[in-house]
Formats: sequence, C-alpha cells, structure tokens
Amino acid sequence: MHIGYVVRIIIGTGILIALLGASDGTEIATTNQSPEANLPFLFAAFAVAWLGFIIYAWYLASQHSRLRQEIANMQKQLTDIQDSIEN
Amino acid sequence: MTNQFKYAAIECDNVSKHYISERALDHLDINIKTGERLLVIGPNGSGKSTLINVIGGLIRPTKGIIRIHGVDIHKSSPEHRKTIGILTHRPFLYEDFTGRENLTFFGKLFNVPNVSYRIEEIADLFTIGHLLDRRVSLLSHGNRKRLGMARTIIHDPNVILLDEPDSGLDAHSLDELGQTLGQTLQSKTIVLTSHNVDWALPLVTDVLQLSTRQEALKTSIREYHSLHELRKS
Amino acid sequence: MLLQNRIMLGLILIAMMSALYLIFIMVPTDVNLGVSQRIFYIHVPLAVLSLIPPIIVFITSTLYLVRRSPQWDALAHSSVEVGLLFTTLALVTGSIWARPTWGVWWTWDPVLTTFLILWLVYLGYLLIRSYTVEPDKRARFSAIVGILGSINALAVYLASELWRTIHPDKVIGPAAEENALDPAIQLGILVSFIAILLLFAYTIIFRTRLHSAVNQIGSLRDQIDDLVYRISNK
Amino acid sequence: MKTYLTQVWDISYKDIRLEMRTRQMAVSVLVIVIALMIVTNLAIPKSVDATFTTTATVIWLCILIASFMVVMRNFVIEYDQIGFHGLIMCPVPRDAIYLGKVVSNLIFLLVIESILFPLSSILFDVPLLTPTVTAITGMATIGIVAAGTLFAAISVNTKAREIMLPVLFFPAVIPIVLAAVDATQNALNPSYGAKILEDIGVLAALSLAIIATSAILFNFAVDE
Repeated sequence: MHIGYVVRIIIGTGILIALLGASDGTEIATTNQSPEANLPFLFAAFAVAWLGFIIYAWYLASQHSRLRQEIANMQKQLTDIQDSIEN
Repeated sequence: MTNQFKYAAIECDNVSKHYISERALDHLDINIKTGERLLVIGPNGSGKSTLINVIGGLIRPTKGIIRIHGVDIHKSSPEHRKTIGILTHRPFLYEDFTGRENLTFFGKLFNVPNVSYRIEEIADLFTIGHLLDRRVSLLSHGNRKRLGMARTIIHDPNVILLDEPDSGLDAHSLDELGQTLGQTLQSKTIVLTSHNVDWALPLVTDVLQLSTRQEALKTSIREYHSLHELRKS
Repeated sequence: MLLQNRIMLGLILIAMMSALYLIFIMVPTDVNLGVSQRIFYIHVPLAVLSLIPPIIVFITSTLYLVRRSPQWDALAHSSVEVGLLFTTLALVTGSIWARPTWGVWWTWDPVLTTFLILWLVYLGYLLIRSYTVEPDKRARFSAIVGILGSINALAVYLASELWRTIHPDKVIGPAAEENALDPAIQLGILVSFIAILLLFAYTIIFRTRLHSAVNQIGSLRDQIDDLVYRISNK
Repeated sequence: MKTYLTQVWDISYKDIRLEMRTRQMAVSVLVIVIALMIVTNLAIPKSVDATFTTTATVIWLCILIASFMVVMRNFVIEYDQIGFHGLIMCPVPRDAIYLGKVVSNLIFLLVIESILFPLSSILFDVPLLTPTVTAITGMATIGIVAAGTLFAAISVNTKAREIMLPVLFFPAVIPIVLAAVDATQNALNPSYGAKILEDIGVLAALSLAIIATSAILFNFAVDE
C-alpha cells in the first residue's frame, strides 16, 4: 500500500477515536434501562465497519483501474513499436 | 586446487542485472580462464562496476549464475570467498582504524597465517609502510586506494576484481600498481575496469567491451588492437 | 475471470444481506447488554479473521525466503494489508462495544493488547515496504519482519496472559458450548461469519491481482525495452 | 567451532576497539539515558507501595531506549565507515557476523547498565545490586539486543533508518520487556522468594528463542 494511504488510515482512525471520545457524555445503559439505550453504539460500530470496507474497496478499485490503464497504454506502445519495425 | 584448472576461473552464465529503471547487465555470457587478465571498458552506465560487484558476490544478479572455479558463488560456503579479492571504488576500510589495524582485522578473518609478517610484505609491495600507523580518515584518496589494494590481496586470492584501481593515483603510484599487477600477481586471474585504457592495455591479455546498446564483446588483446586499427582507418 | 468476480460479489452481497436481516430483525435482544450486544455479530468475525493473516504471512514469508518467488511475497503483502483493515475494524468495533459494556473504551487485556501489537506490526511491515527501494530487498526485509511479527503476536498474547483477562469467554466463537446460545443467535453469528469470510477471501485475492498487474507492467516494459534495443542495433 | 567463535570474537573486538577509539556512543547514550531517568523519576508521583513497580518500569524504559541507540549506532558506523561490505566479503558465515554484532552490542549495554543500576539504586533508594536482579538484567538484555541487532541490520538499509528501527524494534521486544519488568519487580519484593528462578528461566528461554530465530533470519537480511 502506498504510504499516503496508511497515513490517511491512521489519521482517519485517530479522528474517529477522537470523535467517539468526545461523545463520551453519552448515557450508558445499565441492566435496568431500556434495551434501545445503546443504539448509538450499535450504529457507530456498523458504520465504522462498513465505511472501512467501502474505503478499502474503493482504494483497490482505483488502483486496479489505474494499473489497467497503464497496461493498456503499454500494450499500445508495444504494438506501435512492432508496427514501426514491420514497416 | 584441482577445481582451479578443471573449470574456468570465472563463468558468467546468462547474467542480467536490472535496476528499477535501467539495465546494467543484459544476458551476459563470459568465460574467464585461470590466469587470464581481463580489462573491462565501456562508457559510464554500461555496467562495469555492476559486473565487478556481481562477480564478487556483493550484488545478486536479477537472472543468471556466476561460478568461480565451477562453484555458484551465491550457493557456496563462506570458505569459498577466500579465492576472491575485490576492490570497488570504496576501499572497505574502517576510517577510525589505522591501516595496520584494518589489515590485521581483515587478515584474521581471512585466516591469513602470520598476519603481521604478511602485512609488512604487502606494505613493501605498495610502499605504504610509512602510512600503516595513520588513521584511514586522515589519508588522501590515492593512499586509501593503495591501502584498499593491500586489503584486497592480503589473503592471496586467486581471482582479483578491481574497479578502477587507477582512479586518483599519481603517475608514480600508477607505475607501481602496474608493476604489481604485471609481475607479483602474474599467475592470478584478474578482472579490472579502467578509464585509462593506455595504462591498462599493456597489463592485460583480454578486453571486454561493454556498451549500453550493444552486446558485450570479448576479444583477446591482439584482436582488440586489430579492431582498433580497422576502426581508425 | 469476470464471471467469477460477479459470482463472488453476488455471493458476498447475498450473505451480507441475510446477515443484516438476521442481526437486526430475527435475533432477540440480549437481556443484559441491550442492543449493543448486536455489535458482536460484526466484531467477532472481524476479530477471528484478523488472526488468519499472521498465519498466512508466516507461511508465505518463509516460503519466499526459501524459494524467492515473487508470488509468495505478493500473497504475504496482500494478507498484511487486508489484515491491517480487519484488525483496525476489529479494534474499533470492539472498543465501541466495550464502552457500554465495561464502561471504558480500552482495557489492557491480553487479547486487546495482542491486537494492538498486531496492528503495529502490520504498520511496520507496510512502512518497511514503502521505505525500501529495491524490489528484492523490499521482499526480503518484509518477509523477515512478517515472520518475526507473527511469532511476536503469539508471544505478546502469552506474555500478557500472565495477567487476568476480562475479555468475555469465547462462548460466541466456533468453540461455543452447544446449548449456550439461542439457535437464532447461533444462526446469526454463523451467517455473518460466512459473509465476512467471503469478503476477506475476496479482498485478498483481489489484492494479489494488483500485484500481478504490476508484474505484467514490468514484463511489458521489458518487452518494449527489448524492442527498442533491437531497433537501435539495426 | 573454535574458528567460528574466534571469528565472532574478532568482529565484536573490532567494534569495541572502534568505540574505545572514538567514545562517541557510550558517552552520549549514557547522558541521554540518565536524563531520561531523571525526567521520568520526577514526573512519576511518589507513593510508597508502588516504588518497586515504578523503579522496574523506569529502568527498563531506559534500557530499551539505550539499546535502541546502541544497536543503531553500531550498524550506522559500519555503513558510514564503509567497512561492512568488506566484512560481508570475508569468508565468515553471516550468523557469525550477527553474533559478533550481538556480543559487541551486549558489552556496550552491560557497560551502560553497570553505571545505570548503581545510580538508580541510589536515586530510587531501592536495592538493585542483588544477584537476582543482575541475572534478570543480563538475560533480558541478551534478548533485547538480539532482536535489535537484526532490525538495525534491516533498517540501516532503508531510506529512513532512524525511523524504521523503533517502528520495528519496539513492538518486537514487548514480550521480553514485559517479562523483564515483571521479574525485576518480583525480585525486589522479598516475599516473592525462590519463585524468581522461574522468572529468570522464562527470560532465558525467551532470549534464546529470539537469538536463534534472528541468527537464521540475519542470513537473509544481508544477502546482497
């Protein structure tokens, strides 16, 4: 992975943790409270997981298309040179 | 010792070394017989230094095998390194040590019997006796080179690889080095690179011309001269 | 290749959707922990799968050092990258689970410590790759870091086992006792595990494909160089 | 076997002589470590019941930092002084080079520790100069140095050598540092008794495992 992405991931994780830390005032449901009280946590967990997958998939896809583009360019270059040899 | 005569001293089998953006060596096949002295010439970037480093085992080739006396150097035991002496543009000396300390250290690791005697002997050869007890960091470039040369042959190797041993040497030291290569190391297999072709040609038996575009061309010294005449006329 | 891709993606989609259905609609809410217990359905598969990359890395790195063939290096690198993603997500989801349950975001429990170290080791692995220029050295160095890193993860776990653990017992993992859980919960965990396992396998395979694309570019460049070389010789 | 050990010793003796000649490393590392010790000592609030824990933690933190600097210097010197490729060219097995480096690093660190321990035993008012603490220190230092030497050989070859070493080295020595802090703490505690021998055994086993693995992997690290 390009180092820039690693840095971005670390910064992103940091921001996330900071945001979660900042929201520390959230009421925490104890056994006696209503079962829905911890809904924000459930939402946060799933949001983080899906975001992680999507960002990584997006990164892979963009790399893939970049590489495919490069391969296509080089193949074109190669056939051009071959043509120029034959002529 | 039998290996020494049964096999070529140095054998490069389809050796390529590609750096990330350039090819230093490309499908190089050469055989260097025992006792042969090969001068490697070519423009900058043609892979002269790379060839020396690859044969010496300091750089692993991208493809191909190098055999010294029939043994693949990247698979041989460390003992096999005793047959090789290598001098690159850096002398491989510890700068905070004196010349004598450096030579003693390397001599010990090469298992040279009677190291202190051998050091005196070599110092005489290169007339560096007066420099032996100075720190390497205080020596001039040329003197470091001479000391590096002494380090290269301290263990009396059969195959000697020299990358521009003449650079930075004055006329007198050049003569001295020429004499050493020509007489003292007469029976050794030597590969050397040099930009100073006039100085180096009389010392060698064969010439390898490397070039960035063309295939490497190995010729005996006589063939080289006749080719040279041909090109001139 | 394209068809396989689509089948794989379709499978992942189906598994994901059924996992979501099970997690949010079918599975009963935990009496003690409330809805936050549902985090487990995503946290546990992530955490369990984070433990697979170290094993792959150890094996492939060793194979690389012995055989020196780049495909092992590619596989090791891919699994470290995916491993980093999974470990990060496991740590974050675990932390979000811990806050309502234990009242803290983080605790120095052996399992958590191991995951954090594993995360650091993965980062170190990726850093050494990006800081080493020559491809051969890069592969060798990262293989060494990979081998030691995966041994280290095990050692960290054993070392921190010396202190008492507060991580819940693995009742929800594959080693669960049979009657410990509601069948709906078991089904939920199983389906979401399969969904995330498919995702895991697919990302690793896709990542190694990027490596082979890079290799293809290399060999195309070689071919072009060869042709140019031939032209200039004429 | 005898020649192998001689080779190992020749290499470490060379490092020691180089250091004796310049004395660059030992002095600077010592200054940094003592400063670090003073800072941490002042920063941590004193409470009677936690003295042993604090002392053990501060000492091992200092040793960790010192070992990081020592192993780095020892390889940077090789590359700056341009001797290392000469060393690789010698008919010496790679693991002998590795062990030679480990021995010289170990000697440097033991010298630093022999100043650090009496000093901290005065500053912290804790009896550190006992045979058990010495044994613990020796065993753990071997393991830390063994891992550090391998990682230094790798990171010295990368673009950002000073950054790469701690990134690789610190996570790798966590198990042994944890074990060392724990054992030191126990050794200071008189009621812990003879169980301390078990701790020393664990440390010795860890160090042995690290040194064996690293010696094998070093062959690949310097294979040009």
